[in-house]
Amino acid sequence: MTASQIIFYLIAAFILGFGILSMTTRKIFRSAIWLLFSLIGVSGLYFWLQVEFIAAVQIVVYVGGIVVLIIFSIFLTQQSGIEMPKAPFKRTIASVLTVLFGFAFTYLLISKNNFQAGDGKFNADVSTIGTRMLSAGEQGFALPFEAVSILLLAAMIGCIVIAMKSKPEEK
Amino acid sequence: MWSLQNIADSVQHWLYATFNPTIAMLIEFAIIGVLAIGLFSMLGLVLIYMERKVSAWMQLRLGPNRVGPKGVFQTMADTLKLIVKEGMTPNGADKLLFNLAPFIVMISAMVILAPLTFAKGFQIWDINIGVFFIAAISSLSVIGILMAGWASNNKYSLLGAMRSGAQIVSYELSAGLSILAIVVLSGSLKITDIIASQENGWWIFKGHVPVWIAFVIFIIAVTAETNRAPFDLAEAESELTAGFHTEYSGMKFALFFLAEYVNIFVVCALGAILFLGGWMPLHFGTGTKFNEVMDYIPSSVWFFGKTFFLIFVIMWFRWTFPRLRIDQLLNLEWKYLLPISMINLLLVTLIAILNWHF
Amino acid sequence: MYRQSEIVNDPSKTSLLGDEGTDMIINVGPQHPSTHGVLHLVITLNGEAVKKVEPHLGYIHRSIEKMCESLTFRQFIYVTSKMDYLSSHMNNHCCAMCVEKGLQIEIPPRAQVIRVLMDELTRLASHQLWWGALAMDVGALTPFFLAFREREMINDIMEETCGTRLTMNYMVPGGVMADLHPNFQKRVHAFIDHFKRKIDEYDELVTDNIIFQNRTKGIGYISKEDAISYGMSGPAARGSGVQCDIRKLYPYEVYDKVQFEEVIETAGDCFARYLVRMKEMKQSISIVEQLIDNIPEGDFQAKTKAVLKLPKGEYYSRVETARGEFGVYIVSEGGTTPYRIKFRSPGFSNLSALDHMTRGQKIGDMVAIMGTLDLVIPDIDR
Amino acid sequence: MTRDELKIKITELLPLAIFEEGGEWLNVMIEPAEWLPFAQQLHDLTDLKFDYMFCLTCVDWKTHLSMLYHLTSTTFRHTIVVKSKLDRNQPEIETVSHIWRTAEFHEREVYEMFGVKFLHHPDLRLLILPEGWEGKNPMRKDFEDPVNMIKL
Repeated sequence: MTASQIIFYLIAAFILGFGILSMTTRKIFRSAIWLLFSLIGVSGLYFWLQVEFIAAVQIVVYVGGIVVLIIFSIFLTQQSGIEMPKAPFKRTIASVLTVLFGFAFTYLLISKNNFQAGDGKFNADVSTIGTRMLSAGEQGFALPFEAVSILLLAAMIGCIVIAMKSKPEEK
Repeated sequence: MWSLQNIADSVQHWLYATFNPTIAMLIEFAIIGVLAIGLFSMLGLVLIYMERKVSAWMQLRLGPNRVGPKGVFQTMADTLKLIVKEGMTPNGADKLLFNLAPFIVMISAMVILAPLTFAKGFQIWDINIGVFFIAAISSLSVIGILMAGWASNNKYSLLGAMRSGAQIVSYELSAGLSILAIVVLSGSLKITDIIASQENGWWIFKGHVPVWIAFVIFIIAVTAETNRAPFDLAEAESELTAGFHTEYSGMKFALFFLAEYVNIFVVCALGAILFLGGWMPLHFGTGTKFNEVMDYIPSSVWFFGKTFFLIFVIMWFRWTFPRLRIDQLLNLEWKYLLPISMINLLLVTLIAILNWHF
Repeated sequence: MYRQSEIVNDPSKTSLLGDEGTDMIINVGPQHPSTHGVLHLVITLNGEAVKKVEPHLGYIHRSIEKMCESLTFRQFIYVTSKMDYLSSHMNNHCCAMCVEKGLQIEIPPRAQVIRVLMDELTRLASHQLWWGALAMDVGALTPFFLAFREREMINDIMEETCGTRLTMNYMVPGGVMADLHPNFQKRVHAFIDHFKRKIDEYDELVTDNIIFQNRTKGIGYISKEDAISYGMSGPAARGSGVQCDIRKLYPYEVYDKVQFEEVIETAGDCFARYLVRMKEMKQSISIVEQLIDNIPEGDFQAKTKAVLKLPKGEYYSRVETARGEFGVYIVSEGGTTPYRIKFRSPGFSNLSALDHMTRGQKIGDMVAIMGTLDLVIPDIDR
Repeated sequence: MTRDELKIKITELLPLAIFEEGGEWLNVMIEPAEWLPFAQQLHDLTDLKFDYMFCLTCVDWKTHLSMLYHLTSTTFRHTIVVKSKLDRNQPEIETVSHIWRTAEFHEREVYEMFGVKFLHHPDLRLLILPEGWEGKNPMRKDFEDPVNMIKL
């Protein structure tokens, strides 16, 4: 096993380990923190693949944005410090079975299809990503980009509508 | 000429000539680690001493003057005190997260040092997304603060953490946008490229009005991002006693304290790199005698000089202004700084496209 | 000293959004940097907004009223310096006046002028400390030291003439304890010249600061009617437009002979209260200027008996301290000690309005409001 | 209003009121039961307008307690002192904290120091004394506490 393989397995173990922790812990705040570590592990994977931009985006979006949002919503709801009740035995069995099925399914897919390992070189310059994102031609992502932005706009309007204080009804 | 770059290069040459590449690389890592930690502690000592002397000077006091000449060893004595002090963990705290939090804050502060250029060609990791890397990692420290606030099982801490979270997340936007202004002008995220683009003049001179605006917004935003007065709402000692680190003592408190100062150093270094040309000496025109004299000053002196000037400015804020209130703080960001920096970014883009800068 | 029932456990089990029953309750004090002493406030929060403030007093309650019942009419005056330690002269003054009222002593003109001079200097010192402390409450740390620079000069003047710097105990029934120090006039002149230059610096640094104005304007509003109903007095009430300066309404000593204005602002917010005190400093300076060169010659103390016996009856006298109306109510049975003494302290009434002023404001505003109320805890607890 | 005018006016309101001579201000002695309506009138009547209560206290006369209310008017600047005798064993009087808000704190202080029970007070609890002092009234003349010495 080469050093880079060892690093890969270490990172993978890190991600999965914290993923399992975040599922099994009974304190909701800790769960969010373990999720955070898991996401950091994913960005570590990107760094290991030498796609630094994606790695940094992973940190900015997931760690700086989404996990902070999750933590905030935990703070704002009640009783973030209480230990949640232990999951009933039936549910544990069901989730274990689901996980096993998921593994089996993934393994099946991988073994059935003949995936080829890449040569590890991709061209992921910031400028290339930028150009692709806005080009409408070959290998351009302008349409998905616009579609996503419309989705975000809709979400934003939804947020504003929810947050807006309803005016007292006039009598 | 004798410079940091030469030393680093010769050490590397010697290492790779003597050992096989893997061992040489590991030794290099070790050296870098030791240097980074050394720099870290030096920064802590120097900046805390500087803060005390600056505040004393502004407040008609003498500041520390007993330990060592002019009190220069005062910080050392304080560090010693903090090390031997018992690290208390309050009853009912989430012990694991409580103890983990200072390290997260500390490590994220440490990692940001990687892409900084301390002198000409003297840098740990010339990553090709340099400034973006800094912006990304610095968003990690907020998690540490939120963790510390929640795990302390103290309401002051929780409020401080909430404030700090809201503050850092929102001010990251305008800090990021003002960084982008320079990125647009220099056309690269890489820190060496950004410094190289300022060879014929710093951006603060070359870029005129929009860069000044970006610079002012940057300074305001990073002051807020590092939780410094007048944006020190996370600690706000007259309201929340000490905010998120109320319950911390001993070395864990010292780590927070140190991380705060290192963060100040990092953001000021970033400001110096983006706007004041990093290690580039001050030049006027081309080929004048003045430029030659300036070139004699070592590049590390230029870098640290600019950085410490910005640090002084940020300290000056702290000892002059009253603190904002949390809603005013968020108003300032969302209603003023963010729109201004967005429009400014458009302006800068226009200037970059039309080549209106010098 | 904690009352068990007030400790609300485990913040993580309460909600920041403040649903009924799970409000976040925090204890500010008894040791807290912004209460300036051992005041204990139990605050109910809804996020950052204050829902309710409940003061709990008594952490330095020494039952001075009960103590005074066993002290003679000469002795009890000195205990009162320890109540509002920042305006100890005025407290002493009020007690001395009350005893003089009972004994019907006319005090010599020199003593009257000295008393007024001392009162005004104390007021200046007190307002300076308040200015620095308020700036510190809203987060500016430097003004505190600047204020101390000027306050130190007053303390030096006091030290020279009265012997101590904070609790002077200079007033006695019938006049003052000792004559002025020969350096007094020179030092006061030097102080006035210095302070007149520095008060502009105060304005530059704090009053005109946009952050400070944003932090105080429109914050902690209390209407004139409410201020009266809450029994507020002093600069805190004058910020709401209440005419309540005892020096103007019921002049004592030589206050009817000097020219000064009662500073009144009508905005009723923190900034108005701030401006009142800032302008009051200028008025105090002008009073001191008018008197300092016109101190009449003569005795500094009227002749009194060694043992004072107040005739049977009830006596009430009041003065304007730096914080407001201070009153002393003495019931005498004709003996050498008072039968009952009640001190009407300005801080106690001003504090009772805190809840009213703070509701709905942010927790940071509460600190600014407490700062502009200028609470001195021993004055409240007595 | 001068002292005599006040006297006439108050006699109109309360024919049974007793006036105490001497003292700086007009002293009115009333029965505790009369206090609440009288206080409301003092505060509301347009020619009296006693809107500022600058002192509220109690004196222990060993045989009885007497409540004292110092009232003044910020418009007319006349002052009046209202006194009311209370039974020492069961002192009770109506609260005026809704008329003069400052009375709320002052009444709480009198409650813990003298044990006067203010009826219908919104929040009659200990203000200054710590928990466990309910029922002990340190400002009464016969209070003895060898542990916490408060006599000099």
